[in-house]
Amino acid sequence: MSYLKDEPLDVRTVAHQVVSAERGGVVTFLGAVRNHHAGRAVLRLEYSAYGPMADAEFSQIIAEAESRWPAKVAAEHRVGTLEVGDVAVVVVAAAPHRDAAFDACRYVIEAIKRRVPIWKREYYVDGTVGWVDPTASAGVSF
Amino acid sequence: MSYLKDEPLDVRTVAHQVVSAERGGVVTFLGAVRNHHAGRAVLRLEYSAYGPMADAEFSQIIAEAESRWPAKVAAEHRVGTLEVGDVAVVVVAAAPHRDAAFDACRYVIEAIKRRVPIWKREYYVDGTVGWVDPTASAGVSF
Amino acid sequence: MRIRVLLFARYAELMGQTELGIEVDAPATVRTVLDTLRARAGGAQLPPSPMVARNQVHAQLDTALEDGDEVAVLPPLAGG
Amino acid sequence: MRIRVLLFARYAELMGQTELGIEVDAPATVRTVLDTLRARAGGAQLPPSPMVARNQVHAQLDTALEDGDEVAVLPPLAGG
Repeated sequence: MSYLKDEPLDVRTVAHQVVSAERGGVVTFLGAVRNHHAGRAVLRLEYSAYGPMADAEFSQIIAEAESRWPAKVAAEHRVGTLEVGDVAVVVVAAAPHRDAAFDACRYVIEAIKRRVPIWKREYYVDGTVGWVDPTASAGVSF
Repeated sequence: MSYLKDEPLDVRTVAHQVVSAERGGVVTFLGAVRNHHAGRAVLRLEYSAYGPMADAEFSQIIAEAESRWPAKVAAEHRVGTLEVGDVAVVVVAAAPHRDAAFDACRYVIEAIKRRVPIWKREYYVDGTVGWVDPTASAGVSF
Repeated sequence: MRIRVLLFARYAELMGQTELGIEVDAPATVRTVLDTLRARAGGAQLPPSPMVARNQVHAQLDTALEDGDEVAVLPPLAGG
Repeated sequence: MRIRVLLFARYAELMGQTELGIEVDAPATVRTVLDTLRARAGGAQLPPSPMVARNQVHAQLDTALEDGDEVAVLPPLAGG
């Protein structure tokens, strides 16, 4: 089983991994492809990953969240070609109380962005193509 | 249109009110009926509300969140009889960036709990019935 | 002046009704209404400072009332 | 000793390959591998301190290597 999927993500499938009658508070983060980035109109994009390391990091991040809060967390990230509006990432945290669910969900999405080896190539409406680079002032490298 | 529904809530219907191609970050809070409360096994429960005031508060709370963060928020609360596992409340916040979506979603669910006139009667497996009272040390008043 | 009083949940149970009309002398506040309710059957069990609303907006015990106002006495909220 | 080097995304583009095997003298660190890459075609454009991983775990430039290790050079992450 991998946290990386090359087909459309289904929030309910992810949620079913963690929701239970004991865990009444469920917080979901869903990241979808926006139609603009770095001042350009986005046509579509491609996510690629260093698969085995990405899975190891996902697993580690979720274990960290579950040890820090009384919560269960599930997550999936899309790879391959995505269109505007497609869901790129889903994180679901379920806990008996909402504070733990919010905190665990936020911890996991922040850690995914910081630690999981995934890259995004954007294809713009003007025909240009760029690598998304959160460390660059322009937000993208060509 | 009311924020109160006497039939099962559908997260996707709520989400569709706020998700768009400009708002790529979507945070959802979903509160489901737990199987235990105040040390008792819960069989089912009944939510009742002061309808017109509840709708006015919902509307006000969402307006506050949308003025404070660049986010769009939608919410629904179930009334009537619910079984364990049924969804009692859904809040969806969508924003161009995840921070605003998380903050707006959390603001709205906290404000709902503090300000919206809704009451919860719990029917326990042992045959007792109680009014949920977050201000009481036992969590319930009989 | 005439005030429409709404009771909910546990307070409706205590007083055996969900709605009643009462007459109070002007000037009146929410506290005047609560004192009137406390003299009715079951009203003694209302807490000293319940949450209240005037015309569907959260109010205080010393919120002034006008003829025709609606005062709701709200048990501890348990939504969400 | 032999090190398997993985390149991704923009760095794979710069160097025209996604994977290569290189020989370095012991003792070696991640920095040794990067210096070797910089001498290859396209390698001069690698940044001074890229994010790196050793055997699929985040590492530092001075992380020591062993024969048979896998070193990945990671462009700025953009998941989520």
